[in-house]
Amino acid sequence: TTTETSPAAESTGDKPVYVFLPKSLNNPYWVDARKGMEDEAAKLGVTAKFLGPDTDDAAAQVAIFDSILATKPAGIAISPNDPASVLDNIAKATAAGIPVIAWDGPVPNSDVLGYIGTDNVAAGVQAGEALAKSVGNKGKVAVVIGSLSAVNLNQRLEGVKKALAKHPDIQLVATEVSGESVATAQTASETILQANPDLAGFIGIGGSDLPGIAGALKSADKCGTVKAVGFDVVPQGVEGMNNGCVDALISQKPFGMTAQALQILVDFHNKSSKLEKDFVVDTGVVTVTPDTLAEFQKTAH
Amino acid sequence: MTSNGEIVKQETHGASSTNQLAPAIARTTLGQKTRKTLRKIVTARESTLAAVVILLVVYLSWASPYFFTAGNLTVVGRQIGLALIISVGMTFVILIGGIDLSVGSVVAFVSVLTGVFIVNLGISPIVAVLLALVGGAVVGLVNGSINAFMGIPSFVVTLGMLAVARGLSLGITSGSTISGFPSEFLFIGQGAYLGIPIPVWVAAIVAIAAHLVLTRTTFGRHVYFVGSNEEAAKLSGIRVRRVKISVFVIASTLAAVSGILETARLSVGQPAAGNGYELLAIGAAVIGGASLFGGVGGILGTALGTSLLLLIQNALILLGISAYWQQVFSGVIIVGAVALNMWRKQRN
Amino acid sequence: MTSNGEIVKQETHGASSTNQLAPAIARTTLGQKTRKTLRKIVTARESTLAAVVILLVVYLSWASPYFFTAGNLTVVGRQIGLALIISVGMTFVILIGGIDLSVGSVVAFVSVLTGVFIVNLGISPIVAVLLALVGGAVVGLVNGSINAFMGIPSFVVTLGMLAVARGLSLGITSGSTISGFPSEFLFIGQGAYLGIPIPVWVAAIVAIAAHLVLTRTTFGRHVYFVGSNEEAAKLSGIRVRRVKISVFVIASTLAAVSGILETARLSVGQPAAGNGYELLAIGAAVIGGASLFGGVGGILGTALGTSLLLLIQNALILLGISAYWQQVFSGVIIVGAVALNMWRKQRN
Amino acid sequence: MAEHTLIAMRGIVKRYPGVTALRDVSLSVEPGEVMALVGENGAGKSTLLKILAGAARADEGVIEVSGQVVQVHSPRESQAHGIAVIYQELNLANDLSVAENIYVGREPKTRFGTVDFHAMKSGASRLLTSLGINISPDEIVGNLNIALRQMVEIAKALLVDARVVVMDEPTSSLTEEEVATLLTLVRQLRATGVSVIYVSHRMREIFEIADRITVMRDGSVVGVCDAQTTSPNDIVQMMVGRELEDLYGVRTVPVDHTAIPTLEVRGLSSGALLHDVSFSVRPGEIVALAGLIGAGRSDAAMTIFGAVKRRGGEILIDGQPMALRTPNEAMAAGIGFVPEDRKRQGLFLGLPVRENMSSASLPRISRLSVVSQRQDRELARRYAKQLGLRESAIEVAAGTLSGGNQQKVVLARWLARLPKLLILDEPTRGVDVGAKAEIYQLIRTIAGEGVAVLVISSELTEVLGIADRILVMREGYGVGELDAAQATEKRVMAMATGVQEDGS
Ligand SMILES: Nc1ncnc2c1ncn2[C@@H]1O[C@H](COP(=O)(O)OP(=O)(O)OP(=O)(O)O)[C@@H](O)[C@H]1O
Ligand SMILES: Nc1ncnc2c1ncn2[C@@H]1O[C@H](COP(=O)(O)OP(=O)(O)OP(=O)(O)O)[C@@H](O)[C@H]1O
Ligand SMILES: [Mg+2]
Ligand SMILES: [Mg+2]
Repeated sequence: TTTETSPAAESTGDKPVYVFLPKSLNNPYWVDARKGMEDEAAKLGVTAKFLGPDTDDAAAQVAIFDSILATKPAGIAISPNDPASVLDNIAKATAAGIPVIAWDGPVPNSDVLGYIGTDNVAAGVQAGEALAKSVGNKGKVAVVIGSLSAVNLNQRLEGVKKALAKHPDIQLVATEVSGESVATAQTASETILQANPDLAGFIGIGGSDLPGIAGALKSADKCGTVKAVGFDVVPQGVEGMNNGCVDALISQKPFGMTAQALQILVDFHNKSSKLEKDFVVDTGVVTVTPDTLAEFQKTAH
Repeated sequence: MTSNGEIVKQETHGASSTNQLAPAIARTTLGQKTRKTLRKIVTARESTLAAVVILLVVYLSWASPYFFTAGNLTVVGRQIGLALIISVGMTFVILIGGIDLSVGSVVAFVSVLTGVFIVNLGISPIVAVLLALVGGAVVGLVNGSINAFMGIPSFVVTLGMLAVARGLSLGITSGSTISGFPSEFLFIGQGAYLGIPIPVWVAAIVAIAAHLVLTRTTFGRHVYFVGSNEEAAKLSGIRVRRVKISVFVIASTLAAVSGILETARLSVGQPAAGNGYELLAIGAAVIGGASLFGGVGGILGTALGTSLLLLIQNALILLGISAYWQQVFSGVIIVGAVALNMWRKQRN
Repeated sequence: MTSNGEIVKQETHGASSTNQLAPAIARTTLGQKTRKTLRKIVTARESTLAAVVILLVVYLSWASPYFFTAGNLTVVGRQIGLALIISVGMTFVILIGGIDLSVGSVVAFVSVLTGVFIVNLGISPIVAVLLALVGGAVVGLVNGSINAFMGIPSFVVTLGMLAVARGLSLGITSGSTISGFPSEFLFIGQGAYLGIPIPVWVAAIVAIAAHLVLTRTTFGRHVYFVGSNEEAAKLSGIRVRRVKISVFVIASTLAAVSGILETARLSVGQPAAGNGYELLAIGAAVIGGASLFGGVGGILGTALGTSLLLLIQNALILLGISAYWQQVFSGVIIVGAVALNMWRKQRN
Repeated sequence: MAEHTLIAMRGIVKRYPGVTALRDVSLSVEPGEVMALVGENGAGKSTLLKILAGAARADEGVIEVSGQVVQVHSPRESQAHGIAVIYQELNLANDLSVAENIYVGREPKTRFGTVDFHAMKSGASRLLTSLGINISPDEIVGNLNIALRQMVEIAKALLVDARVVVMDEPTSSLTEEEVATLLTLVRQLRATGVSVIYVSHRMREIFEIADRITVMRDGSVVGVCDAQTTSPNDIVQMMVGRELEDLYGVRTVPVDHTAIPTLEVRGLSSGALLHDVSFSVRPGEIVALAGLIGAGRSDAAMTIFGAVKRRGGEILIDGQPMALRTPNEAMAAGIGFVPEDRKRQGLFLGLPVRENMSSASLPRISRLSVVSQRQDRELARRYAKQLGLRESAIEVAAGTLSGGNQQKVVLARWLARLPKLLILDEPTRGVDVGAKAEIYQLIRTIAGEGVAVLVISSELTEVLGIADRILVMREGYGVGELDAAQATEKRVMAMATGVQEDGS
């Protein structure tokens, strides 16, 4: 169950080590991301590490970034908790000749070589559209969000609101925070259901939110009646979909994203990359519905 | 849970500061007795806090048509229940003048253990639950033993355990969650008996038992004594170490109980569970009148503190307060409630 | 920061338990004096902890080629510096027997304030920083006043403030982060003077000043008196409330200082900043020997505690320990270090 | 004697860092005897008894109970050998009730195995009544004053079915009445074959009750005497190493009765305990407040010092009415106050003796708020010397000093402040005879310099020995004033108890 493809304290003298800096660790989304990285590393025969703070935390992530710079890795992929906070370290890494790419979330106005990932606003728009579709373009909807201050979640929220704005008969009646905790997400969803007996649908923005929403719908016996849309195809989301509690999942394909990102880093390290500075690789967002779930699961990994 | 009067009456043994002493004369008529009981309730340490909680409930019933519905009460009840189980354990630790920062991590650890046992290893739920409880108890045993035998402050010991237990949960699962529990297991978190959610039953039983233990048994008295003056307790022949270790085992085991129920409620074993629960539990006990210096506090106060904290959360959502400002309200209400309680106490 | 011996020597005045008293005879030769100083260092409360930290540094220098590099030392130094500033303030609060849970939220509040002042309102950085510091001090004033005048336990007051300050930060920014600071502001977080990062300079000045205040001034004495025995302090004519309020103002203001530096270091004002810093700061002080019951502790201990905690984090990354298991190691090391310290103390 | 010696401690050695508290001490107690243990402050009495009680471990030596060598590693084990202890530093849980404190560890049980509160309360009531104390068993111990807490501690020890009761200064804060009750109790114990080890600095009690006397000095036993054949002077000589001729000293400077009183209180009332008390103290005068437990003397002192809220009446300092709402204001007005409960109200136990001593004089020894280390040390040295504290004790934590030496630290704090009115509440509680003489001499000296002194003492001989005037209080009222010349023990007691008003 170790993270790296290499034993813990191996000497990293000559062999290149690639480092991925996720926003956090304790979220199933990052499990898929890590597996993608590990599989690709095994394929390419390189060492790759997955190092992040326990929970989303910009300062802690920067501290890890700081420390990892000292080890002179062969390449870094960063999914920033806050883009502005990593500018300094990216500049230092670049100055030290370490290629850095942004992955999962962009770092505008920085020295990163480019970005691979999705557009969170676009993903939000897709989620909003999926919800609008499933509630029949009308009714009250509510949002549960992991954190009010996480940049990526706010971008998704922005997209969701953008999409919903196109549907005048849809009302956003509540936005509650879960603190990235399934328990709190479920509690908040349960309470929202109490306060809005005629709710038509939910969107869970963060990784822990949809599982909480699905649990709340199940315990209130409202699966199917109240629609639920969320991000990331995590096990509980799949389970919810199988139970009829979840109607759509927006996948950012974390597995493929990291695999591709590692390939890009290795190419940069070997100076064989054909990508230009400020490249953008959009890995795309997929809306998974109960009909397309089986197909998606076959192709995802 | 139980009638208010009952608990208050017993509570005053604990460590109250009511100075209204009835004369030693034994000839009390029935009327006098009732009046005495009434006065005890009104002047009890927790009465103002109870009044605040009741007022909050009354206000919410008036302000939101959704508050006093069976559905919402079930929702709030379950939340209070899950939190109360942990807070009760924390109260024991606080009473001896200690602190247990590891309860939240124990919730995560037990959540993961339950998942591994039931889903990955296919052990029967009952056995798995028992094993997970043992896991929780062992954490407490380690906490308590290090604290009692090495004399390391409980804050440090349990801060270390906070990291260790969380790290184990992360390490065991590599960060992923475990789902796929059988429905008979999920029942203990999601089901109800006589219309009342199982976690509420469990919490009620735990709280009443803990209350009786603390007020009626020698062990309970010794907990207060150790917290009030450890040196004196030792000199009085109390086995202080044993009391300390027991108390940490109780706290961890109750955190484990809550962790198992929460796992069942959420249908998922997850290493991220229980984050920050320690602050909630300590807060509940302290708001309920427990002193972090030990020797003062009780289950009734803790129950009120827990209820207050979770009712506020429920209220802010029901009343549609913007999520961006909710914390400001909740902070002010908490301090306000305790200030009222203090002010009443000082005036007495 | 300063030479070890210096600090240790002064520290023993604080509240040490070294009972090795030199004979009253005044005719001490130079050799005797050196030996006396040496013995004081060796038997000082913090010496074992210092030894552990030094051993850790030595081990790391040996185990990782990256540890003892200018780059890494700068990195670790800055991290320790930022944390130490908060821990120093926390030490004052803990010394009077209180606790301040709001420091992390103050970091966020001040981070947001700085952003609003500098970026949104275009106020000149110096004025903005001063205003933000005032904001932090006001938080402390509120904490301290409620605690001192209403007698509400500091745990409850600052738990409320934890929520309120965090809520205000969220509310003011609607959750968004603020970037676009001018480079002269960023310099205080990212720049260096004589090759040493600015936050390290600030932390060193803060720590030395705090150490001198605590060991040399009447205010410092009063802090220890209040923490040691509040009743006796009052009867010795000490204005206990004033001391309490000052201490909370110090803690909040130092949290604000750290918040401003961190904002400059991260180039972003963010309402999510400082999450969980309270536990880190309390942990650092307690690991450094401070007692949560008040009256015992010192800046040297806190500095060692802070260094230990942050060195461990750095070490685990440098040594390539899996992120999923890091916490297990760090918990064990923390408890182990304190256990060693305890064991040494008991043997003395 | 066919019986074994009940308790024999042999060759006990106890070292603390920097101090050897006991060097090769032996002590024996026969069944049914009262063995008094006397010695200067810091001689090692409490340490020896703590070792017997299992509260401290001896570095060397053996303990025998009835001729059997036993291991006493914890208070539990000691209790199992039938040893009950009244500790000098009271060991009660302040947050719990009187009954719970008395019965801790020995709680009566109901049929269901729960604590039988009813039996506990009635048992506690009975015990307290037998001690002549009228407090409710439900009272929270923290609300009691030190004398009452002392009685609770006594009751706690008497509950045990003990073979030997160890009493470490049980009477240091008691008044004559309670002392008489306690001594009666000790006699009853002896009559039933229970032995008592009795520590006190009050010679009168020792000779009233003891069969044998063990004298300690500086960590060693210097003699064991038969009480019948020894005189108090011999004992004092053995303890202190010199004769004490005039314990209380004599007034050298006459009091100016025309001077404006330094302190005048008119109709002072506070709380439920103090009603309409009036008196005055002139410069250079020593006035004593006498009375029984709970007479309100301490409350009067605390009220004057601003530590208890005044509900009525006036306080005049040098003829000027003063508000004195806080101790800080009282100090600014020139008042110093040695409280009765050194542990709770006086000492910073974890801090060095030096810092304890200078805590009320910091402004005087600091410049721009920076404490002068030199003056700080000098102050501590000077008063340590005056009060007979070893100089090496200056840097140790106050909590590690012996009881009597702790008392000296609190005294030093207020002597060092040079007040114009010094209020002393039980200033010599637990202080040995030698040091007492020094303290009385000091009081005389500062009075001679014009300081007004208000002394509260439960030891009648002390009140009579030192005061120029005695104000007697009962149940919160001032019930009469006596001039030193007119005062006798009988008269003071009569006024204090109200048994026989003579209202002179
Ligand atoms: N915990 C401790 N640490 C260090 N020294 C101690 C400790 N306890 C006692 N001592 C020292 O041991 C010596 C004997 O003290 P002890 O309390 O036995 O004296 P005592 O005869 O009871 O005096 P008193 O009449 O004042 O009560 C003193 O010098 C005291 O400072
Ligand atoms: N019978 C009693 N029951 C409960 N509390 C009592 C009783 N008698 C006195 N007290 C408490 O003890 C205190 C006695 O007052 P105070 O200390 O001023 O008397 P005192 O004359 O100094 O007596 P002492 O010599 O015992 O110190 C009061 O605060 C009161 O609360
Ligand atoms: Mg003694
Ligand atoms: Mg008194």
